[in-house]
Amino acid sequence: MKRDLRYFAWLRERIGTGHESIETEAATVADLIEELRQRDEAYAFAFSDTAAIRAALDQDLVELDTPLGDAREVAFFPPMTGG
Amino acid sequence: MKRDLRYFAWLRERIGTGHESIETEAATVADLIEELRQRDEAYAFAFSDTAAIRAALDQDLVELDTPLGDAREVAFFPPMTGG
Amino acid sequence: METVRVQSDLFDMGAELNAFAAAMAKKNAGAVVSFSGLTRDIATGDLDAMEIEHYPGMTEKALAKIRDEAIERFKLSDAMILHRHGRMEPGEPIMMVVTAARHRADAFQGAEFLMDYLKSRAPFWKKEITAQGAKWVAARDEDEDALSRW
Amino acid sequence: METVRVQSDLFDMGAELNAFAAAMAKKNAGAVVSFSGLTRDIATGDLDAMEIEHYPGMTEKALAKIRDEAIERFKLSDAMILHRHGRMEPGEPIMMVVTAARHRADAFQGAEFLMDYLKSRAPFWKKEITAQGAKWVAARDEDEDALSRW
Repeated sequence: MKRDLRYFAWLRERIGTGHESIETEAATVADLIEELRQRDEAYAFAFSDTAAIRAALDQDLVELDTPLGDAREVAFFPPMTGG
Repeated sequence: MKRDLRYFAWLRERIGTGHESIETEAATVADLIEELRQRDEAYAFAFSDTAAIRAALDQDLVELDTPLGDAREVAFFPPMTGG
Repeated sequence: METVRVQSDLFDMGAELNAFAAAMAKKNAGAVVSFSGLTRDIATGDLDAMEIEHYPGMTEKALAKIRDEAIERFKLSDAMILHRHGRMEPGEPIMMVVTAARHRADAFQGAEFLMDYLKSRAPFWKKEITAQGAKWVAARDEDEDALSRW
Repeated sequence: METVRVQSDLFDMGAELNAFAAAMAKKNAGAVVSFSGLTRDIATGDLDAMEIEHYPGMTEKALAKIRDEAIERFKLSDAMILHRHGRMEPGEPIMMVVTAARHRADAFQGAEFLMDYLKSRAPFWKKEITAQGAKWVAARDEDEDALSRW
């Protein structure tokens, strides 16, 4: 299935882009992280510590074990530091 | 001993003045209240419910059993409602 | 900037906040909390005005003491208390406290502490003026109880 | 008045507070609490600037949700959230929340709740720019822990 991926903050910097569209069969957010990690060193580095990764499906924050379902936009980013 | 008495809010209104100087031998704030209460109906009414009376000696809030000591200014008022 | 002020004049909350925050930025305090109390129609729904009596001399002393204690307890970079007396119209600001600290929890706690003490320990008395006459505002038990947490 | 705003432009804290309070007086809300966060030199003592990245779309959605929840939980008369993104200089305001309620405890709690959620649940990321280079600000465990009290 086609998904739009978004990366923010140091995840974006490590991966080298803030946006890409991919075809994936991953079932959950965690599966997708594992798939991305296999791609190359930049992704492996970006996703090396999953405790430091937050994810959103169609702009709603979710746990990493959440099924991707029919989410069109999957976003990855570090813990938020607003305020 | 000579003391300057100050009254505020409804205590002032019930007594009919905000300030008076008196000679008193009262030892504590409570003794002074009792002495004032004996004076006339207005004072008796003003000081009828001591749970609703707060006092300050020389502008510091004190409990009613506090000795008057050498305080020059004794103030009586209802519970405060600032803020 | 005077950090404890008792006045009858109307004041500009926004200008006070800005002046305080400008000084705080220089002190490296990133968190600024303000509380403003507005005259509202507490009891009857037809408030014409609020009158606040205070005890000149003791008021300033009590506020300065409360401020000093808040600064020490909550490691505040600074704190300001401004309280009016006299007559005020519905909707007008009655009083304001502003605190600043490095961390937001301290700034919030400092402001709450100031408010709790100011409510029950500073010599101000509110009177509501309505079409039915004038009535002293009764102290609320909750306000006295609020002090026990500190 | 927009009650959730995400913008890069500098804003005037005092003007925001005054506009909010003016509307609240009409709603009979006597207690107004504001929190302002100022850019400060958190880590190194030589901050040149702060840059804030955010997730357009999700940010507005997250803030609106947090605001709705605060209003319901603390019976707020209203609440406003304003947060900047982009580059800001030391001493400039980064963000502001303002709450209003009939009672001060609700206004304070509402503002603290908004801040706790905003810190860890709204998609903003701070980067400090110093002479030594740029560094992403790390999330603090205390900020995550702060959520557990609600």
